[in-house]
Amino acid sequence: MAIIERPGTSTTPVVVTPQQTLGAVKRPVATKGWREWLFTVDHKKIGIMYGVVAMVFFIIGGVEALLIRLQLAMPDGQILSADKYNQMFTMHATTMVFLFAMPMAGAFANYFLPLQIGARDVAFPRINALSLWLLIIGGLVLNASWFLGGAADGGWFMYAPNSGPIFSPSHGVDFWVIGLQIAGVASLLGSINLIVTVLNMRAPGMSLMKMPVFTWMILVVQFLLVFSLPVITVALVLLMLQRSYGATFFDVSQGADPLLWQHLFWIFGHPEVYVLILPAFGIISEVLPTFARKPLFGYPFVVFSGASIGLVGFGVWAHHMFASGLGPVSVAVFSVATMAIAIPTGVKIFNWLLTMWGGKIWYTTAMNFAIGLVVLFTIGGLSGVTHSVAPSDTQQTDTYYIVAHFHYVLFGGMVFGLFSGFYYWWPKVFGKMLNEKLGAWNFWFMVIGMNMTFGPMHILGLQGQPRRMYVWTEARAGEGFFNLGFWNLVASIGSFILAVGVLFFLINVVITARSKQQAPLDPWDARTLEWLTTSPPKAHNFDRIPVVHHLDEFFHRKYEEDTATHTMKKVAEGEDLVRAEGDAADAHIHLPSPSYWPILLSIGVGLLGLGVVYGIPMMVIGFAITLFSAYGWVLEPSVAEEIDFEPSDNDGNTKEIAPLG
Amino acid sequence: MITPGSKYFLGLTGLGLVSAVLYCFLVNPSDLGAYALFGLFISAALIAGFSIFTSDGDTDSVAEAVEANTETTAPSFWPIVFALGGALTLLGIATNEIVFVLGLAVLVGGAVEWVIDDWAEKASADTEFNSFIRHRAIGALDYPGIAAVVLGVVAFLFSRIMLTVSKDEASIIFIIVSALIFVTGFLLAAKPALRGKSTAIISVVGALVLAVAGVTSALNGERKELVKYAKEDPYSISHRECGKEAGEHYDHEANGSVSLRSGVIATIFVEGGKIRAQEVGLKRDVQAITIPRSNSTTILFRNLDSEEYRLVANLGEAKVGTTDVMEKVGTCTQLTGKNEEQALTVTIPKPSNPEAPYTLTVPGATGEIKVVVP
Amino acid sequence: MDTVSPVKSLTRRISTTVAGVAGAVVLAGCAQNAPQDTWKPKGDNAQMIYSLDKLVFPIAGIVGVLVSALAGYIFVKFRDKGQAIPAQSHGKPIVEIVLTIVPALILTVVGVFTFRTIMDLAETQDTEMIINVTGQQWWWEYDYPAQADQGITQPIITSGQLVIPEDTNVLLRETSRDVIHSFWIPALNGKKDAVPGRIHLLRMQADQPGIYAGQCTEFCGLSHANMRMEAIALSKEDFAKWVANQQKPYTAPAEGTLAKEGEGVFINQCARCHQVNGIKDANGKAIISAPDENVYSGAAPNLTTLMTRNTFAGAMFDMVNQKCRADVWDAKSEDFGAKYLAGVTEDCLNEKNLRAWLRNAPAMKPMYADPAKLEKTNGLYRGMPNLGLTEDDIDKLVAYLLTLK
Amino acid sequence: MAETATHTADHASEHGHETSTGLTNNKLAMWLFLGSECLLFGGLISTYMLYRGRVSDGPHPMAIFDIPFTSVSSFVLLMSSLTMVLAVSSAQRGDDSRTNLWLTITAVLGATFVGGQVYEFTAFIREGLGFSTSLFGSSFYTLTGFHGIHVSVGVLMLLSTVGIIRKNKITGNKAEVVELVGLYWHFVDVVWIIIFTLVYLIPS
Repeated sequence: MAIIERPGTSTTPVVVTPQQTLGAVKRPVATKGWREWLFTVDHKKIGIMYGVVAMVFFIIGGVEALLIRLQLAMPDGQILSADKYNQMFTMHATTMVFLFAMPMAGAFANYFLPLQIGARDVAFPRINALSLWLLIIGGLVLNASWFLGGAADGGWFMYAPNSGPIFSPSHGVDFWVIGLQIAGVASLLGSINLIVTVLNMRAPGMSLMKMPVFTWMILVVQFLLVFSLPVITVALVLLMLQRSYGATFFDVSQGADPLLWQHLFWIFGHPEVYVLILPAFGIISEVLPTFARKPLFGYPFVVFSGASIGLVGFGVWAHHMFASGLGPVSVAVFSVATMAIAIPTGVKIFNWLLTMWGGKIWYTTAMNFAIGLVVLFTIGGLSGVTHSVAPSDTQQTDTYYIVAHFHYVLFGGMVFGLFSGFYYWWPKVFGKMLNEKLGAWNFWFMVIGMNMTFGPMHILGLQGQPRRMYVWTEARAGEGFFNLGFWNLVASIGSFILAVGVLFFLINVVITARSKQQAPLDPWDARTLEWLTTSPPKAHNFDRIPVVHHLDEFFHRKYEEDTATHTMKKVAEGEDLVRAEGDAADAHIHLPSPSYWPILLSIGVGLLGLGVVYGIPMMVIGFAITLFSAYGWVLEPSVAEEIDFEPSDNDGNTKEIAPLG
Repeated sequence: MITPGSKYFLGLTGLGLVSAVLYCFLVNPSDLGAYALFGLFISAALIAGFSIFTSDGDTDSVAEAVEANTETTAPSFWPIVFALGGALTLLGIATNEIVFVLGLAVLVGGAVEWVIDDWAEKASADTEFNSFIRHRAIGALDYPGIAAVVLGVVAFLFSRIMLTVSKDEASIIFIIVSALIFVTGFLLAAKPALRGKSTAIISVVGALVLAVAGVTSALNGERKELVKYAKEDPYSISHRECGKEAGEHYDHEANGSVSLRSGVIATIFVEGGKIRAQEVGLKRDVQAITIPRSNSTTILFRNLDSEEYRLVANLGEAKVGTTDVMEKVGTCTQLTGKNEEQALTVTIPKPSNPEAPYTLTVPGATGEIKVVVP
Repeated sequence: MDTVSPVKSLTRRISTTVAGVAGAVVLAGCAQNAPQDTWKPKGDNAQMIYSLDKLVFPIAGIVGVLVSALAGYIFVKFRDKGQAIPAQSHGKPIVEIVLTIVPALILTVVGVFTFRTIMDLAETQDTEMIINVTGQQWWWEYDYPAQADQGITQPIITSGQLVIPEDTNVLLRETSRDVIHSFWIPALNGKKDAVPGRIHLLRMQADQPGIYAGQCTEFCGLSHANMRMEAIALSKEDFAKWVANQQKPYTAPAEGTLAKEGEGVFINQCARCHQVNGIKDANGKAIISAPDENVYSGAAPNLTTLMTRNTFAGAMFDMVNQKCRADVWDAKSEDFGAKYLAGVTEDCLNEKNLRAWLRNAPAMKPMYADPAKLEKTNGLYRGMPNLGLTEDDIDKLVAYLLTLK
Repeated sequence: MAETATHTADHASEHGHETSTGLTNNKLAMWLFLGSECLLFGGLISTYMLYRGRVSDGPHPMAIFDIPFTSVSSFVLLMSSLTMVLAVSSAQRGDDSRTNLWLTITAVLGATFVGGQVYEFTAFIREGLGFSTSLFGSSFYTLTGFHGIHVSVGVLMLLSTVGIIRKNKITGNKAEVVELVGLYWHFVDVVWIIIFTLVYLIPS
């Protein structure tokens, strides 16, 4: 237990003299170097690690995308073989969805959710660390397949029976199944953790309807995950049993129905779409009000539309299967239900626009990305409406029109939202502002690149170019303005412009990291609780747990309404408020010590999974490590034994594993 | 720095590696033994790394402590377990794989416990402290280990008993055993005085009875009909009886409805003792149905009469095994009652011969439907 | 920090984007473009879908333009001009309710039309002809059950090109032998998956004779991109001719010709998998191919009338050369039937590709044909293996194949 | 030394003040986990219901099910829920020795249930229903096997809890730990009742 004694309080720090070398299992206490990160249970460090991991996978997935576009730039592309291309698009989607989008949203959720609700950590810090490490192990297993006989080649939707042992003979799909199961467990644990945190650990006075919208959207997402992940787990288990243990679930000669996989996959897969987009909605619902200097228009409507998107999202999965041969009645029902989901989504768009209406809009990079989301998502949403019409969808599905649609929604929507979050919260996390000039370059290259890449895909799709084809042929390209050759080339060029945009961001990160200039404590005149602490926040987040009276508590501590003019006037500076908190700090703040078990347990689970491919002995070893860690975990003392602490520093104060404020 | 504790594991690591490599060269690199030895090597290396990594205290004091304690070594029964494991492993190599794996597990388990015990005993002068760190190092494995053994033993022995006795007796034994457990629970809960010694006695007696009964049953073998079933496999396709009468096994508990409707290419009806056919997508009766070659195709059989019928597919003749004897090839549904349906799934790899086409017939009903495979 | 204030360029960019997309969407309807253009219906079913598109796309476009215009207006009008921070109003429920009801009403209208079209496209009562369509990695097989009223007295089996009579309601009964494929001729109807173990029905109807391109659109493994199809619509008389030609008995090549030698090569090498109906061995015994013993999915294209088709290898390659291909594809609908029924003549033959295919098929089209890698299927191929034919054999085979029409 | 621990790490951050919902974090998390488990079993049960009639080879469900036997084993599992309730109530009274007694009894009943399942599986395999025999076989073994694993994990949890309580090593609120194990156990029982009804009792 790190017992943080504030300087100036009368308690003398206990000086601990190590007496013995101890055995294998004790709670780690290191506060420096790599151990600090490997064994940490601090939600902020975990959040940052989520972000780094997700960014690495974003780059990997991006390179895969560029290879795909290179292959398709010209007819009969020769860059990739059919086999490699199939692996490439499978892994591009899998990586982007499971290893970039979800973890990056997880990064924001982990870092800001406790800060936004005025908590000192998440409900289960060690489980939080476990989620991270399981995700990393899952990602490694997934990508290890590149070097171990080829990656999965069945598309991210992995339709049976094409994913069966006969039709996909390499181990790629096995690694995919195992990796996703591990990543799934990670997400499940993470979502339970975050739900408990939000429901149980809000600061006094923060009722559900006073929570920031980002927290709300994350809460909805976690509920979606809790109830959709088990379904994909079932599908993955069935596939695993079929591939590795001779089960017959998708064996048509035994009378199996391949549509079972599709139903299971999309019952998960459709809520998953909202899992991807809602965090971005949450982010811009923080960014837009901040830079428009107005609260979110229709807060309850935004919250409830988010919740109803989540709920209805469970009832529209079969719109991915309009061409799969469902009966006309089911098709009609799902078609209409899908149209219905456009309504709450539309409500959100209007609310964002009306938030800005009558505001005082300050165009920063964060704001630009948020606005970019609103516009680009609208385009993606409208093309979505065109294929909620089931008969039209039978012409559009599995063509580039669909690719265009979901990249507008996911890149124009989700990725722009996340980038908005980067620029908005960077000063909070690292205490330094990202460079706004480079930010502008970053933004414009991404906007232009994104529209150049995905805009032409609308044309390609309506001109009949199917997706997932490793080559397209001149013979089917047509001529004139809409010929496939020209627009494929444009899309490929656009993808490189897009990549340059992302490169600007990475350069910006490096430059910012090297810069010595510290960010002000309240650079954006922000509205929510996470700004009511130092940047970066202390290990214990808040010196004093805030008491909440308003939605947008921080803003209302700074501003009061001038009753005469109905405008707001500033009554306090954000920086002063933060300092005042420090002066009134609580004494005796308890934080959990780091732990070895999360990472060790993850390694055990990883080996256990690989045992499916490499045989029972490895499974036994994995199982033993898992069991060992699980029990070590349960029996772990909540406090590091006094004798476990490192020899005292010069100041004789060894227990302060959290830096003082 | 390398601590005394980790030295043991480093030693074990080396031993594991050497024996694994030897095993690969001398025996077989791809079988279980190699995996197990590599597993030993990896786990030992892991623990060694772990203990080096975490033992970051003052080595001098440890050295002193080790010196101070070299004489006070408590008796340990792990070496015996270790030896038992070794014996089992050897036995396993000679006899069968399960014994070998079991032996290896005991060997590794015993070795780890022994090494940790030994190491813990020498850790310091304070015996209480030593037992504490022993628990910290290995205690985590004790509970699940014991629990798993209890679960495994109970479940295995219990199931052996029931496999030996007859079907009805199995239920009765189950009732008796669970009732006994239940009653014991209530007795002990109600009379605290009975706890302590008598609990131990009950547990020991219970365990003994289970063990004796279980082992005896396992040696006795399974009950007759199970053995017979296993030998005969009455469900194999060649055992199907496709006549008018009910077969012994095949028609037992037939299904009355079909869930494969989406895969049906044609429906065969029996109505008024006659059969007729309809192709999916065409609303009139046909005399022949056409199905693609080599494709598993489902034909629905619907009986509209009150008598029970079955649909039989006659798929020509084929040589039996490698002999020259020709045998009729075919398959059939189970007997189907009035207004019930059954699906018949056939895969026909060869095109039909126009002179002797494949047919669908219903024993007891008139008419036949040709099956054309282009 | 420096404030980026790119309001003008932002609005410009957005309006260009929106206009670009909307323009593209509108213009795509009136251009002579790719053969798989989804907005060029050539039959009743595709027309029904297109009519829906003509309702939905303008609605989406108008909504998109309105929203973008509103957004652009807001971005300019309410930018930070130094005004005071506005009152913290949390919105007006009445606005919210209106903004919920209006889209709901629009979507209700769309929903009603959608519902009707779905039901119309699922109709099977008016079927005049059925065809079994079977997908296999990576080609399509079409077999026509005997239907006397359509002039088909004997079942017909073909592949690569689906031939249908014009103005006839044809019902395809789709299934698959291995994985899920999807049958899609954009000019005639939307796509429908061919799922193994299931029979899916898809209506087809073509207004006039012509050739309509399509493509497998459900990812089906290695050579998914190369699994194409073409639908041929013929006038009723031409269709009757086509049927008659398909059903005529096999005539072996004359003794002593190169083609006769080719028949021998075919019997030795190809007849293991590829059926030619009526072909007989030296003893006069009919040869029944056994693809089920060599190919995992159990079938290979029937080659009885190979040279009546314009494509081979799952419609990946043209059987005819560039010039003859253009001749057929660009033919007016009244001339089309005659040109198509001419089949592949020696002058038109795309010899280069056909020879390359016979020489080493797996090099031409990615397939699972390497015997070393067929562990999971017990040595059964998925696709055509390299037969190791000599150039001599290939000469003979080409001569023989040219007689199959 | 380990006894110096006064509360678990996971409690640390909210130690000393009430949670917003009034439920402890652990209990809320357990409920969420069980909610998620419902869908897991939902998926497996759906798979079984879809496939139970699809027997291309091997015995049909109704031909091999031994309903009387399975009824007995279901009843045993149901009774173990009762003993679990007794364990929880003893734990809440702070009666360690009765808690341990009832936990042990629950675990042994659970173990006999698992034994019954091992017997049933063995008998079915002998009677010609292998894992790969038919869709019915695959989906039956997967569904009931998944449940069996859940019961086995439960037994391990119960026995470990006994061990930890005996050694007095428990960290946190003892009664709550027992209650959490109990929640899990009841869930597993309820799922079995559903499986028993749908799989065994309703004829396909």
